[in-house]
Order: sequence, then structure tokens, then C-alpha cells
Amino acid sequence: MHSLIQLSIVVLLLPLLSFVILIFFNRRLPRRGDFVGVGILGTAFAISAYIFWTVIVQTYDPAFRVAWDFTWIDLGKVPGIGHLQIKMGIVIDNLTAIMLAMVTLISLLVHLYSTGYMAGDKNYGRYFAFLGIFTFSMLGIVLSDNLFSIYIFWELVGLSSYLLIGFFFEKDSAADAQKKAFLANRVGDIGMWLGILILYSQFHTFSFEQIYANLAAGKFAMSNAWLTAAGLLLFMGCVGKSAQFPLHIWLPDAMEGPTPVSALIHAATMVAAGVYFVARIFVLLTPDALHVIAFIGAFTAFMAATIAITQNDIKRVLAYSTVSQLGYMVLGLGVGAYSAALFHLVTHAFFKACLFLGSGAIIHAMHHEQDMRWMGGLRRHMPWTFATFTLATLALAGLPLTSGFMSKDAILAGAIGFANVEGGGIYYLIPVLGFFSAMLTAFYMGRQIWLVFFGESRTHLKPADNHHHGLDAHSAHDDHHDDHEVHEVSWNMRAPLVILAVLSVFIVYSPNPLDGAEGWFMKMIKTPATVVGPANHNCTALHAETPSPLMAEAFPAVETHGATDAHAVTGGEHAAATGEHAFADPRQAEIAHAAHAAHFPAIYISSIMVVFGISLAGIVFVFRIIDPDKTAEAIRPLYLFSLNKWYWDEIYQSTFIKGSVLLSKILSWFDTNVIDGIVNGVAVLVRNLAFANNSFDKYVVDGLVNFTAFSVNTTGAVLRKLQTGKVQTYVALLLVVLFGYFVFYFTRLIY
Amino acid sequence: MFELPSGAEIQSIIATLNANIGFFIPEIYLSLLFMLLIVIDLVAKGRKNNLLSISTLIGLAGSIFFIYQQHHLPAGEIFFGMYVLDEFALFFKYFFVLAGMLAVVITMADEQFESEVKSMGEYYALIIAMVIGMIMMASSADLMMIFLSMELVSFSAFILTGYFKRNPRSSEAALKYLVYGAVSSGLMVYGFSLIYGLTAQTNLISISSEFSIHGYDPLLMILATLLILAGFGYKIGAVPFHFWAPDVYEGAPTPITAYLSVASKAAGFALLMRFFYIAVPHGGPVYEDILGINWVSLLILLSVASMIYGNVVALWQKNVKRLLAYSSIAHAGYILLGIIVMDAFGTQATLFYLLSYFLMNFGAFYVVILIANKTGSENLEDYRGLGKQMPLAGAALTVFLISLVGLPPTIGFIGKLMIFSALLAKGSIYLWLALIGIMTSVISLYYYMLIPLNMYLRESPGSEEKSMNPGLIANIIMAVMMFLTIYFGLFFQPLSDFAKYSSPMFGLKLN
Amino acid sequence: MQHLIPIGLNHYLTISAFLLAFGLFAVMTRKNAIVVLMGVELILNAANINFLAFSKYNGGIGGVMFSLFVIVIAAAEAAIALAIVINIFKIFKSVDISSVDTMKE
Amino acid sequence: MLSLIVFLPILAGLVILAVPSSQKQIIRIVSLLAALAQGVLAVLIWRAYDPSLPGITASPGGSPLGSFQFVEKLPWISLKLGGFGSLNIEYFLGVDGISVTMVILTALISAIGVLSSWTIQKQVKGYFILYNLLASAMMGCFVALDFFLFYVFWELMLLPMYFLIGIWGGPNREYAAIKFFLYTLFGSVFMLLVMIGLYFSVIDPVTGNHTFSLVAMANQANYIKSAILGPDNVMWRFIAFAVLFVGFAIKVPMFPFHTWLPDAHVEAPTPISVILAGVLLKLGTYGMMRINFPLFPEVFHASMYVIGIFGAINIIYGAFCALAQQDLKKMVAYSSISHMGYVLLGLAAGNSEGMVGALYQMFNHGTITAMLFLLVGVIYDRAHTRQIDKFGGLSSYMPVYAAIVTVAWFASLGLPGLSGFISEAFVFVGAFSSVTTRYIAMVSVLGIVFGAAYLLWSLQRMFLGKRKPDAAYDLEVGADGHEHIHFHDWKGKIDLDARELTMLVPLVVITIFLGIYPMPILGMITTSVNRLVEVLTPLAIR
Repeated sequence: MHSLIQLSIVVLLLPLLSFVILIFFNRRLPRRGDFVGVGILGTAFAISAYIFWTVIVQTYDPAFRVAWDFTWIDLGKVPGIGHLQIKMGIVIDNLTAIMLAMVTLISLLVHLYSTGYMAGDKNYGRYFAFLGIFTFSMLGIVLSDNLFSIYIFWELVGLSSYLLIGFFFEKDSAADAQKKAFLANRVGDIGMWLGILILYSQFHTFSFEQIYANLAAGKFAMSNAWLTAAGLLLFMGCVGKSAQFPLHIWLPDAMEGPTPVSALIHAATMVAAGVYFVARIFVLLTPDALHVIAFIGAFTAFMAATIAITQNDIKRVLAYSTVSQLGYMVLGLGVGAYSAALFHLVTHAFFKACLFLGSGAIIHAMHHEQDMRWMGGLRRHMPWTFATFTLATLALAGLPLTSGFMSKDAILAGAIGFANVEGGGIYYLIPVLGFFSAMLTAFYMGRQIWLVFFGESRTHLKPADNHHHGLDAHSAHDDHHDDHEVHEVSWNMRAPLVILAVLSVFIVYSPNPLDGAEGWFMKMIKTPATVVGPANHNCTALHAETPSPLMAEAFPAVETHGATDAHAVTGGEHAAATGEHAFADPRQAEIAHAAHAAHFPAIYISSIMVVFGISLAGIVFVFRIIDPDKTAEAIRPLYLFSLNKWYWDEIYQSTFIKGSVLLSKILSWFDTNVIDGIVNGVAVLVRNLAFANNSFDKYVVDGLVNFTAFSVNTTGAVLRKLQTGKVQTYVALLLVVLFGYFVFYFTRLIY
Repeated sequence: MFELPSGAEIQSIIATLNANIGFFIPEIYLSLLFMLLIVIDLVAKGRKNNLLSISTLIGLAGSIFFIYQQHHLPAGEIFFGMYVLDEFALFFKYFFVLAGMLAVVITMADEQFESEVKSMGEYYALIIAMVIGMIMMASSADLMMIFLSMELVSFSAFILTGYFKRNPRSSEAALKYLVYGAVSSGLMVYGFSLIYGLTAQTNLISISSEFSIHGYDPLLMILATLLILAGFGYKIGAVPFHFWAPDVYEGAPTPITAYLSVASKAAGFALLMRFFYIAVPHGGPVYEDILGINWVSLLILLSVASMIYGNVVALWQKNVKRLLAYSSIAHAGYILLGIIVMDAFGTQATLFYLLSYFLMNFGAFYVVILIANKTGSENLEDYRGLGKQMPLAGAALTVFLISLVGLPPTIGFIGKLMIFSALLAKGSIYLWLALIGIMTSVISLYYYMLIPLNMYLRESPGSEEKSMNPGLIANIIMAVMMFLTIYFGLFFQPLSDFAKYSSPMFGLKLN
Repeated sequence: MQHLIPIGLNHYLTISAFLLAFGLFAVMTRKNAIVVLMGVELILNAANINFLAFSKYNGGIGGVMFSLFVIVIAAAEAAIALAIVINIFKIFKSVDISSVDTMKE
Repeated sequence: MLSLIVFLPILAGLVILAVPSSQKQIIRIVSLLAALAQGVLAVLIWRAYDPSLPGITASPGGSPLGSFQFVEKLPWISLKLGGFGSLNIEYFLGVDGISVTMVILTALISAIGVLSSWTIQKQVKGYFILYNLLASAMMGCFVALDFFLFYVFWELMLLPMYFLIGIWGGPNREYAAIKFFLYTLFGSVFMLLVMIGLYFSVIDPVTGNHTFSLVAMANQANYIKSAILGPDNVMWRFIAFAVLFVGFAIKVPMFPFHTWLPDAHVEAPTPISVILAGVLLKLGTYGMMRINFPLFPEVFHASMYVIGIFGAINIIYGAFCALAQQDLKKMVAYSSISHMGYVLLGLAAGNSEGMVGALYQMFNHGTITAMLFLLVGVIYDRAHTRQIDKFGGLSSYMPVYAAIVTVAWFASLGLPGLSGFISEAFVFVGAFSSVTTRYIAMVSVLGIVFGAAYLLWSLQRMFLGKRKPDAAYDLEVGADGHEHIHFHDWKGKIDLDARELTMLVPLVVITIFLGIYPMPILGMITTSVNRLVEVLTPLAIR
């Protein structure tokens, strides 16, 4: 077993250890054992930093990969399949190493930050326990080498997010939010699960390696549509977890959780897991599937951005911006800008975590005031927060010299290239939406900055009625600052802000502030060779297998793609020139090439957009050349549409939720009244019958049993009338019967 | 017109009588016992019930010894074909003697006799008379013997039914029983006369040989068979000849009810099997064309009607005795199923079922008597909460009822199992009969479970926790019967082997 | 006198059939218990006539024997029946058989 | 050994019979000891069991008795029947992978049931006698390899159950009890006919006589071709299969034969609900795996699709009905209808994954649902109501209880890391892999969401938020300034007390452990299931 594997196992298990310790003993430990959590996470981060160092810095190899697995379940010799084993395992490659470091780092910082933010909460210890189990499951997703264990950790992440969102479970809104989050994720997970089932039913294995090998070897027996379906169904998992349309509704509500949690789970790591998962399964996504993914991503990015404009809750703005940014990443993957998307994942993780922690600091300082309308002028009171928050904002908006600029830019370039290659007018919608959202992003982030930090404090303007907001949640730990003086937060909350802000600067990732492609990241993370699509010759060549019928079916004639091939060659050359690796798949090569070509246009457009957005925000909210309220009045329908989040919640509420509750009521009525009394009417009849006055028919209220019971009962009631009690009647009956028999047999005799 | 027999013939007749007397010892012994009991009653005048009952018990027990002796004797006809001695007959001899003993036992337990009658004088004697009569029914080979023995049983039964002279129900039951019984036996005799007219024979075997040699007029045959069936049907209490049963069973003293419902029913079955297996031509296409009456189909009608009618009407009963009466009608139906199969397995199943019915029905009636002693009532409502007050009785009654339903691990289940096995062993022709049997036994669960339901699930109106202990001996007897019901339900080999051993008639086996 | 048909088996059988019918009729319709019992006797005697006629016309002494026993049985039956009827009269103060129906259904 | 584990409770019952009914504690302790001894035996069996032997039926070349373990085979009844050879009934016990897990489950659940019966105050003696009788009968059903013996045990369960529900049950107990009795009896009487029919159709290869031995019956080579249930008699075989299936499906309970279950559960006392859901329901599916399918493989193969559809209906229908319930216990009852649907679906798949999943689901559902009913009982003891909206915010006041409820609820909705997930996952894997049930599986997956829906909803309504104005308890501020709740006329501990913990903690541990490392159970199952799948696959396909 490779030493890195051993280390990664340690990293994986440490947070679990912290969970176990804290969940059972937090009340016995001093300070409710928060130091346990922080310490353990510190260790974990140290180890994963070492792993990062070894993998990325020392062995500077794009193709680095070590794996290890063990038999988890052994089904023995299964008839028709042979010896069947379900394996669990760990794989470490560049992506894993980066994710490990990122997750543990942010988790560590959030732990540290929480020691300040959550101080005095009555479930303080339990909070850190939950953080522990979350980190554990997140790392599990990162390290898994097969679909099954990813699904397991996927659900566990869902669980920990459920627990943390509902941490203030006494708030009904929190309880609603946690349920909503879990269910929305479950819906996504169904799809993911079905996708897994499709693949398993073909290959009887869950491991990525074997599935890809089989796919490349063309062992996929079902039609190509099933393969696309499998891809899209797996993507549904991402839709749920990464809050893509149409399952995005849960993420904003998830802000009911403590703010550090929002930073860790609902901004940096968990929601990114969806993107990470799509990256893992990237190679089996058919072009059709990728198109769908690209469009969903673009639409999500745009929709969320439009909503974010009008939100007043500081955290909700950030939440929608998160959704929007996730949309970017998905878009990036969809258009095939693989490394760019993952790059954005990492950068976004840092600056968005910074933003959330910053907003947490603000909320903390404002005594749990979350409404930006009643803030303002905070830059004087909290300089550190102001500085870091602004830097992160610039990164998010994507101004040059920030990390966000490089990554987002790479994605947009990819989008343009994609549109060029696909050559369809409709495909240009994707980059257009992308750029427009970039502008919107700049606008609403600018708005936030202006509203929160500039101008004069507007606390006094706040109407008294909705002042209880959030107080009930933190009633316990409000006591230590009863003076309503806004002041900077303590060091343990400041340090994380600084670290994260530093990590949002371009130099960390790339020497050239304008081109992330020259950075170590995009050098280390290369678009993997697809195992479906037109790559078949190469793959089959690689695996020395016969060409698969499937691929032929998918892409009937490669000759028709002559141009494509030509492009591919040139693309390949160019790639060689720019130090990129040769693509196995002409289509991917083509897109990459076009993307590279579109690099500078993208830069120009996006920079212009961003600057325009920010200045517009300034114009509106600072110099008030345009009065926002008047504008809102002028375009009231649009304004309301955005303010009410496109009414998605209402739509779902009135269709799915109401629908299923109604259906359940109907079915249960059906159960009690129809199934359980198929002949209820008959039963009533029986009760009303004159001779039914005995204890037996009390039992005559039940389904088919009823029916027999009823018939039996009435026949009995009729028959017993024969027993008149007069012996002469008996004799008469006897003779009648005899005569009847006689006639019967007599007729049988003569006929 | 008939010439007198010569001296030599008379000599030979006497010789035969002397020779055959040895085959007749148990009957003679019982007749002596009968007289002895009357003498005892005359000598020890007064209310010495125990003296009489104990001596009856001992006497009956003694008779078992003589019956046992007969195993060594060769099977065959005696007294000029009037009478027969075979395993079949022996089985019923044991059966009736044991039934008589049980009747005596539960009579001793019944306190109603204390209040109703002054002296038990002829009571036990009449029970003995019934035993004799039924034994002769089981072993008579001649129409005349059949008639005589049946009447002997009936007359004793009439008197015993009306034994509670001052009790209107008892007397009414006796009257109904009498009229109905007289009419049906009258019809039966008329049928006999027709058979006699057809064959000029009264011995069963010679009748059947006459039929098989000369054939017969189907119309008269139909008439005769139907009329005779009326007589037998009345004895076994099968629908549509059952009308007397509910009233008589309800009105008669409970021990007599139990005795009638088990023993005289069994006697009826013995007769039925002997007559229809031996005398009336059956089976085989030989008769189908000329017969015009397939008596098996006749019995099928009877059995189906009994199963359905008995179980269905029982649902409505509030009086436990009457409920058991209807259940006994239903059980007649089940037993008929075994006869319909008409092979050795079927006979075995029938005999076994009779044994199981013997055990569980007597048990049920015994408990009913004990409860009636304490509560003075036989109505379902008055059984409420008894489960707590007399736990053992409750448990025992539940076991007996479960056995009557036919659930394992009780003997009743084995009985049903064997009957249905006998049906299914014939392939799928009788499957529908088995289905009806199954369905009706499910129905029967309703009303049987009404009793435990009242005993356990409902609280007694006067909810004082007074325990009514029926006494040590009664408890022991109940416990033993309960144990046997379950024991034979698990290890039924001896009983069923005995039934198997006793299936052949006239020493000739069915296939 | 020769042209009178000689009495044959069928005549006897017809008479017995009529007796049977009358007996059953009496049993079913008469109110008085005594008359009902008479009906029973008629039934039995119908059987007797059959037995005797048959034994006359197709030989054998069995029929005669049978009829003798039937007569005896009938006598015994009558005795028991009368005892029961008297008892009924004591209790119900009447011998109306159709009024004796306290137990039913 | 098996005889011992089967008849221990009955022995305990006899001992109790001797104890005066005033000595309640002694009675309880006696039955507890019996149950514990049963548990010990079960553990011994578990340790000594050799998972490499398939069982099910005679393997080709193997002994005609099949490779069963702990076999006890005594001639019980051997009757000579006129013309039909002889009626042979054997006392034939033995376990294979299918039954051994159920044996362990039964031992576990009955022990827990005894503990939870501690609170029974009314007629303790009678209660425990019946309880022990029931325990024996259940155990017997799982180890009996002779159809006759199986049937005896099977019917033997009805009566104690009837009384346990009927005497110690809730207000509407008479109705529920008789309903249970009639439904199940209706199902089983027809089984009797099939049993007889099979008897006359099967020849024991060793003795050459007819036999009731399930091992011989499961081997199609032993059938007389022309017999009533012989291979030639296609129609009767089909009918027999259907009849058996209905008989078992009533126990499962399968839609539309399920209506007895909610009533029975709602009326039954807590321990009986635990037994009912934990073990009795399994008997239905166990009967299918042991008797119904192997004896009529070709009919099974023809009706897989139908069974699957019924499974799907169970899953979704049960979930929806549960969603609408106001009574917590009724909700749990419907949830077990839904979960037994997974078992049916897995069986319908007819491949190893599905069958393993189904069997494992039987085990897990046993433990998990037992937990659920125990928890319902806990709150019912305190508040004397089970109306979901009579509670609220409980987790602030009963943290331990809330924690365990959370674990149980999530186990029931199939959260990974808890045992329920693995079994459901395997059921789906199997059902999807088999072409027959693929689309059914795709529909049934919806059950996952609705399962989560009703469980989380009830969890929220009862434990989260704040006390409802019309809640079944009062709030009072204790000495330490914190709020406590106070149930009317409840003297005991507000949160779980020691006895309840001793019942619940083992189940929680088992649920978690088997969710992380299922092999201890799966390892015993797989060989037999693979063999079963072979037996079920018709020769044409095999």
C-alpha cells in the first residue's frame, strides 16, 4: 500500500474521530472540546498539505495516480456472472490532492472561525461534532474510487448538511430549510442512483476504472441513448448537490444554518462536490449529455445572478451568487473546459468562503442583523473585514489580478470556443449568458459592497417590527456584547479572513495574471480522454480492443468529420506549441484549440462587462444618479419577478408538494374506505338488516372478508328460519326433500 | 303355507346357536349389567347416584375386557347372517363403550341432575341399553337386526332426552325427537320392505349378490334407497335430515346431548357405511347404466349441504349448546366426505375423524357443563370474563374449540388432514369438495372463536375477581382430555393405526 | 263370480302406499299428538303389509318375521310415546303438538 | 441444538405455569432467562455455521438431504395408508443461509420483546405463557424443513397472537385481533390443501415413499410426472403457486392484503408490535423463499413481473399512506408495508443481488422497525397519545431519545452507513439488473424520496421547532433555570431510562455496524442465495 494512501486514510478518518469524541464526550471536555476539533483538523490539514506537496510540487506529473482498494462485500459465485465482489477503494491523483488540501484547509479555518462565532451556543460541542462528520464525508467523496462509495458519502454529506442547516432547530424556518435541503438532494440522488444502476447492470462493478475500461472496450450492450441517459442521470446528483436549476431552491434557504457552515458547506466544499463528481464521470458523458449540462449551467448562472440583484439579506445575495458561480463551473464542464471549471471550483471555494466568513463577521458585529438595507458605513468600524471582503468581492466579480478573473475567464473562453466549434447559433447563447451574468455579478457584488461598507450607518432606519430576526436563535450567546457598539471581530475570526483573502490573489495560481493556463493548476489538471464519443479509435488503440459497435452507432462516419480531424491535427500542433498535451479526442482538441483562440476576446469582453457592472452599481447606489427605488417601480414586474426568485418555491409548493400530500390523503382514504371495506355499503346494509342484531356482524367491516362474511351471514339468517320449532314442519320438510331427490333422480333415470 | 321345520333342522339350529353364542359375549354381558343396574336401583332405593354411576363405570370398563377377547375370534357372520363380528364392529364396540363411560363421567359432574330429578334409577340402565343398541347397530348384518337395534337406541334416547320430566325444554325435545324419529324409522322400514320385495332377502350380503346377479328395477331402487337414507340420515343428523338435532341437543340433558352428538351419530355412520358399502350396489360402470341412482352423489349432496348449513347457521347462535349442535351437523358433513371416497384410506380417515370428534366434542360439552354448574347458564353473554375466573376451563375449552376448527397441533387438525388427504389422493375429482370443506372450516372459526372471545377479551359484567374452581377431579379430567387432544394431535400414529386396522368389513378389504 | 279380477300383489302394494300416505298426512296435519302417533302407526303398518305381501308372493319366511317384529316395536313405541305425551300434557296443559315450539332457529 | 432453541421458550412457559401468578417478577425473569439462553444459542449457531454449504435442496451429486446444518431428522409419524404406501412425517430441523439469519433475528427480537414486556401489568402470567408459545412457534417456522412441521408451527402462531392482541391490546382490540386471525387463517388453510397435493406428488428419493420434506420437494427431479402437482399438471401447479403465494403474501403483507396490519399494530401492545413487525412479517417472505418459489420455479419465473409490480405498489403505496397518517404508530406500520415492498421487489428480481438484498432487508427491517416501534412505545408510555401534532420541540427536552429516534428514522429511510441502505441498494441493483423488473425498479426508486419525506416530516413535527400549544405535555422551568417538560401522570424518567436504553442501544449498534460492515450477515447468506437462484432459474435458461 502506497504511503500516500496510508496518509490519506488517516486524513479521512481523523475528522470521524473528532466527530465520535465530540458527540459523546463534548459535555465532559473543557470548552466543550472545540480544541479537539480544531486540533484534529489542523493535523489533517498538515498531512494533506504534505500529500499536496508530494503530489503537485515534487512529482510534477499530470498523469500521477495511485490507487488501492479492498473487498467490502463478497457475493460469492453468482450464477451467470461468476465471482462477484463489491470493492471499496481510494484513488489519489492531482485533483484529489488539490481537493484534499482545499477541503481540509477551509474546514480548519472554519473550525477556527467558529470558536469565535459560535461561542456560548448551548449546543457548542455538538456543532463541532457535526463539522467533523461533514469533513469526513466530504473527504470520502474526494477520495472514492468507485460510484458506490461516492454515493454513500454523497448521502452522508447530505445528512451532515441536514444536521447543520437545522442546527438552530427551534427556528421553524431552520427546520423547514433542513427538510427541504435533504429532500431536494434526495431527488437528485435518485437520478444519480439510477445512473449508477444503469452502469452496474451492464458491467457488474462500481469502480470507475473498470467501468471506463469496459465502456472504452465497447462492452456497453444497451443503446447509446441509455448511455446518454446514464450520464444525465448521474449529472442529476450534481444538480441536486450543486443546486443547479431546477433543484437550486434549497441552497438559499440553507442559509438558515450558522454562517460558518454556510461558508464551509454551502459555498466552498459540499456544493462543489457536485462539480467534482461531474469531473470524475466526465469521460463517460456523451456529447449530447454535455450539451444539456452546458445549457443547464448557463441558465442557472444567469437566473441566479438576476435573483441576486434584488435580495436584501446579505447572506442570500451570497447564496445566489454561489448558485450562479456553480452554474459557471457546470457550464465549463459542459462546454469541455474541464480544467478551467475545476480551477474555478478551487478559486471560488476560497474567495466565496472568505465572503461568507466576512459576512458572518459583519452579522456578528451587527448583532445578527442580516438585512443590508440597515447596514452601511462599516468600513470605518471593521477595516480588516472590509479589506478582505472587498478583495474577495473583486475576485468574485472577476477583475484582473484576482484568481477569479483567471478561472472565470478560462471558462468563458471555453464557452466561446465551444460555440464556435458547434457552430450553431443557439450555442452562442451559452457564452452570451455567461458574459451577461458576469456583468450582473459585478453589479450585485458592487451593490453589496456599497450598501454594507460605504455611506452612513442606517441601523436607526430599521423598523422595529422585524427586529427579532435571528435573535431567538442566538439568545444564548448574545450576552457577551450587550453594548450596541459595532466593532471589529476577534483574531480567531480575523485570521481566516486574511488567509482566504490572500488565497484569492492571482499569484498563488499563475505567474501570468492574464492567463491561468500558464499556472501550475491548469498544467496539472488535464482534460481526460473521453471513453465515449468519437475517441473510439484512439481508445480502442489504447486498450487493444476491437472497435465497438456502439461508437460507430454514436458517430456513424468519421469521414464526414474530415474537417474536424484536420482541426484536431492543428489543434494538436498548437497544443504542442503551447505546451498542452495532445488530445485523444478530436472534438475535445478542437474545443480546446478554439478556446485558446478565444482567450483574449474573452478577457476583453469580460473585463468591460465587469467594470461596467461595478460602476453601474456605484452610479445607482452611491451617487444615486439613478434612484434604485424609482427604477424598481418603473420595472416593477421584473423587479418582483427577481425579488421573488422567479417564483420557483411557489411553483414547487403548489405542484409537487401540495400534489403529493393531496395524493397521500387520497390514497390513505382509499386504503381505509375502499381496500379495507370493499363492500362497506354492504356492511352498512348488513347492520341495518333486521336480523343483524347480534355480536357477530360487528366484525363485518372489512374488505373481502366482509363480503364472504356478509354472504355467509345472510344465508345463515335465511336458512335458520327453516328451523321453525314445529316438529310437523320438520317432517314436512323431510318429505319435501325426499320428494325433490326422487324427482331429480327419476328424471335422470328416464332421460 | 310355510311347512314347519323338521326335528333335524331344529337340532342344527340349536347347534348353531350354541356354537355362535361365544361370539356374543360382550352383548350378553352388557345386558346382564343392564339388569343388574335396575336391581341395584331397586335394592338401594334413594339418591345414591354415586353407587349407580360407579358401578356403571366399572361394568362398562369390564366389558372392554370381553371385547378385547374377541380380537382372537375369526371375522364372519353369526346367527344365520343376522349378526357379524369383524374389526369394523370391534372398533365401534370400543368406541361406544368408552362413549358410555364418558357420558357417565360427565353426568356425575352435571349438577343439574341434583335439581331436576329425584332418582337416577333407570338413567344409567338406559345408557347401557343405548350402548348395547349401538353396538348391535354397528355389527348387524341383516335389515331386521338393523331395524331392531336402531329402535332400541332410539327408544332409550327418547326417554333419556326427556329425562328432566319437569323441565319443559327437555320434554319438548323428547316429543320432537320421538315424532321425527318415529317417522323416519317408519320410512326406513318401508324402504326395507321394498328392498325385501326386490330381492326376497334381508341379509346385506345376499341382497347385494341378488342385485349383482339379477339386477333390479331402478325406480323402486331409487325409492327404497331414498327412504332408507331418511332413516340413516336422521341418525347421523346430516342435512336435510337434521331438523330434530338442534332442538333435541338444546333441550336434552347436556350429557345426553354430548352422548347423542358423538355416539349415536357414530352408530349411524357405522350403519351407513355397512349398508351402502355392502348392500347397495355401487361403484363401477356396471351399475351406472342400470342403477340410475349413484348413491355417492347422493351422499355428496348430503355432506356439502351439512357443511354449509351447519357452519352458516351456527353463526347466529347465542346458546352454546345449540351452537355445538349445529357444529355437530357440520361435522357430520366432514365425516361424510371420508365415506364418499369409498376406499380403505377413506374409511380409515372417517374412523379417525370419529375418534377425534369423540375426544374434542365430549371435552367441549364437559367444559360447558362445568361452566353451567357455576354460572347456571349456557348463553354466550354469560361467558364474558370467565377466562380469568376459571383459567383451566377456559384454556381447555379453547383447545377443544381450536381442535373443532381443525387447527394444529390438535387432533381435529389431523382428522381434517386425513379426510382431505383421502379426497386429494383420488386426484383432482374431489378437490372441490375439499375446497368447500376448507372454506366452511374457516367460517366455523367465526363462531367457535366467539366463545374464547367472550371468555377472554371481554370483561365480566360483575367484574369481581371471584375464582370458580370446578373442583379437583373435574380439573384433572379436563386437563387429561386437553392433553390427549394435543398429544394425539402431535403423535396420532396409534389412533390412526387402530383406525387402519379396523377398516375392513366382513373381513373383506376395500381396495 | 269368475270375471272378478283375482287379488294380486299390486293391490296389496297400493293399499300399503295409501296407508303410508294417510299416515304421513296425519303426522303432518293433525294438531292432537295422539292422532300424530296414530299416523306413525299407520306408516309402520304400511310397511307390514308390504312385508307380508312380498313374503306371500315371492316366498321366504323373512317377511313374516319382520312384520312380527315391527308390530312389537310399534307397541313399545306407543308406550314410550304415550308416556312422553302425558308428560307434555302435564307441562303445556295441552296435547296440541304445534304449540310445542319454545326452541327454534 | 435447534430443538433446544425452538423449545426453550415453551419450557419457560411450562415453568411459568408452575409459578403463582402473584410472583410477577419471577415470571418476567424466567422468560427473560429463556430469551437470553435462546440468544446465546443463536450466537453459538452463528459462530458454528459454515457459510460454504448452500443448503436449499439436494445439490447435484450431493446428499439427497441437501447440505443443511445442525440437522435433526427423526421419523415422527409413519402411517400405513390403504393403497397409498405410507404417510411419513419427519421431525426435520435444519438451517441454511436463508434461515440462519432469521434464527438470529428471531432470538434477538424475542429477547428485546421480553424486555419491553416488562411494563405489562395485566395478567402477567398468561401474557408470558402466550408470549413464549409465540416465540417458540416463530423459531420453529424458521428451522422446520418438513412442510407438515412448518405448517404446525405456522398455525401455532395464530392463537397466541390473537390473544396477545385481543387481551392486552388497545381500545379497538377485539376487531383487530379477529381481523388478524381471519386474514391469516384464510391464507393458510389453502396452504393445507397445497401441502397435501404436494405430498402426493413428491417421492422421497431415499425411502421411495411420499414425503413432506421440503428438501425433497425443492428438487424437481422428485416429482411424479402425472401427479396432481406433477410437472405435467401445469394448470394445477400454477394454481397451487398462486394459492401459496397469497397465503404468504397476506403475512408479508402485500397490497391488497395488507389492511390487517395497521389495525393490528395500532391496537397491539408495544412488544407485540415489535414481534409482529420484527419477525412475523418476515415469515411471509421467508415462506416464499423456502417453499413458494423453489417448489414451483417455472411458475415463479413466469410471474416475476407480477410480483415485482406488487412490490412496487407496496413501496410507493405504503409510503404515501404513511405520509398521510396522524398516528405515529400507524405511520410506522405503513412504513413497514413500504419496506416489505423492497423485499418483494428484490425477490422478484430473481438474481443473486436482488435475493441477497431482499434477505438482508428482511433482517435489517426486523431490527430497524423493532427500534421504531420501541421508540413509539416510549413516547406513548409517557404521553398516552401517538398523535404526531400533539408534540413538538421534543429534542430540546429529551436529547437522548431524540438522538436515537434520529438514528432510527434515518436508518429507516435508508441512509448510507446504516444497515437499511445496503439492503435497499442491493434490492435495486438486483431489480435493475434483471431485465424483467428493470422498469419496475425505476419506478420504485421514487419510494426513496417519499420514504424520506414522511419520516423527515414526522421528525420535524415531533422533535424540532417549539412546543405546540395543544401539546401532550407541559413546560416548567426547573431549579437550574432550564426548561423541562412534564408529562401528566408520568412518574418515571423524562428521557430514556436504563431499561429502554438496554433495549435500544444494541439495536442501534447493530444497525450502524451492519451498515458499515455487512459481511457478518451477508457472508452467511450468499452461498445459499446463489444456490437458490440456480434452483429458480429454469433449465432452459440455466
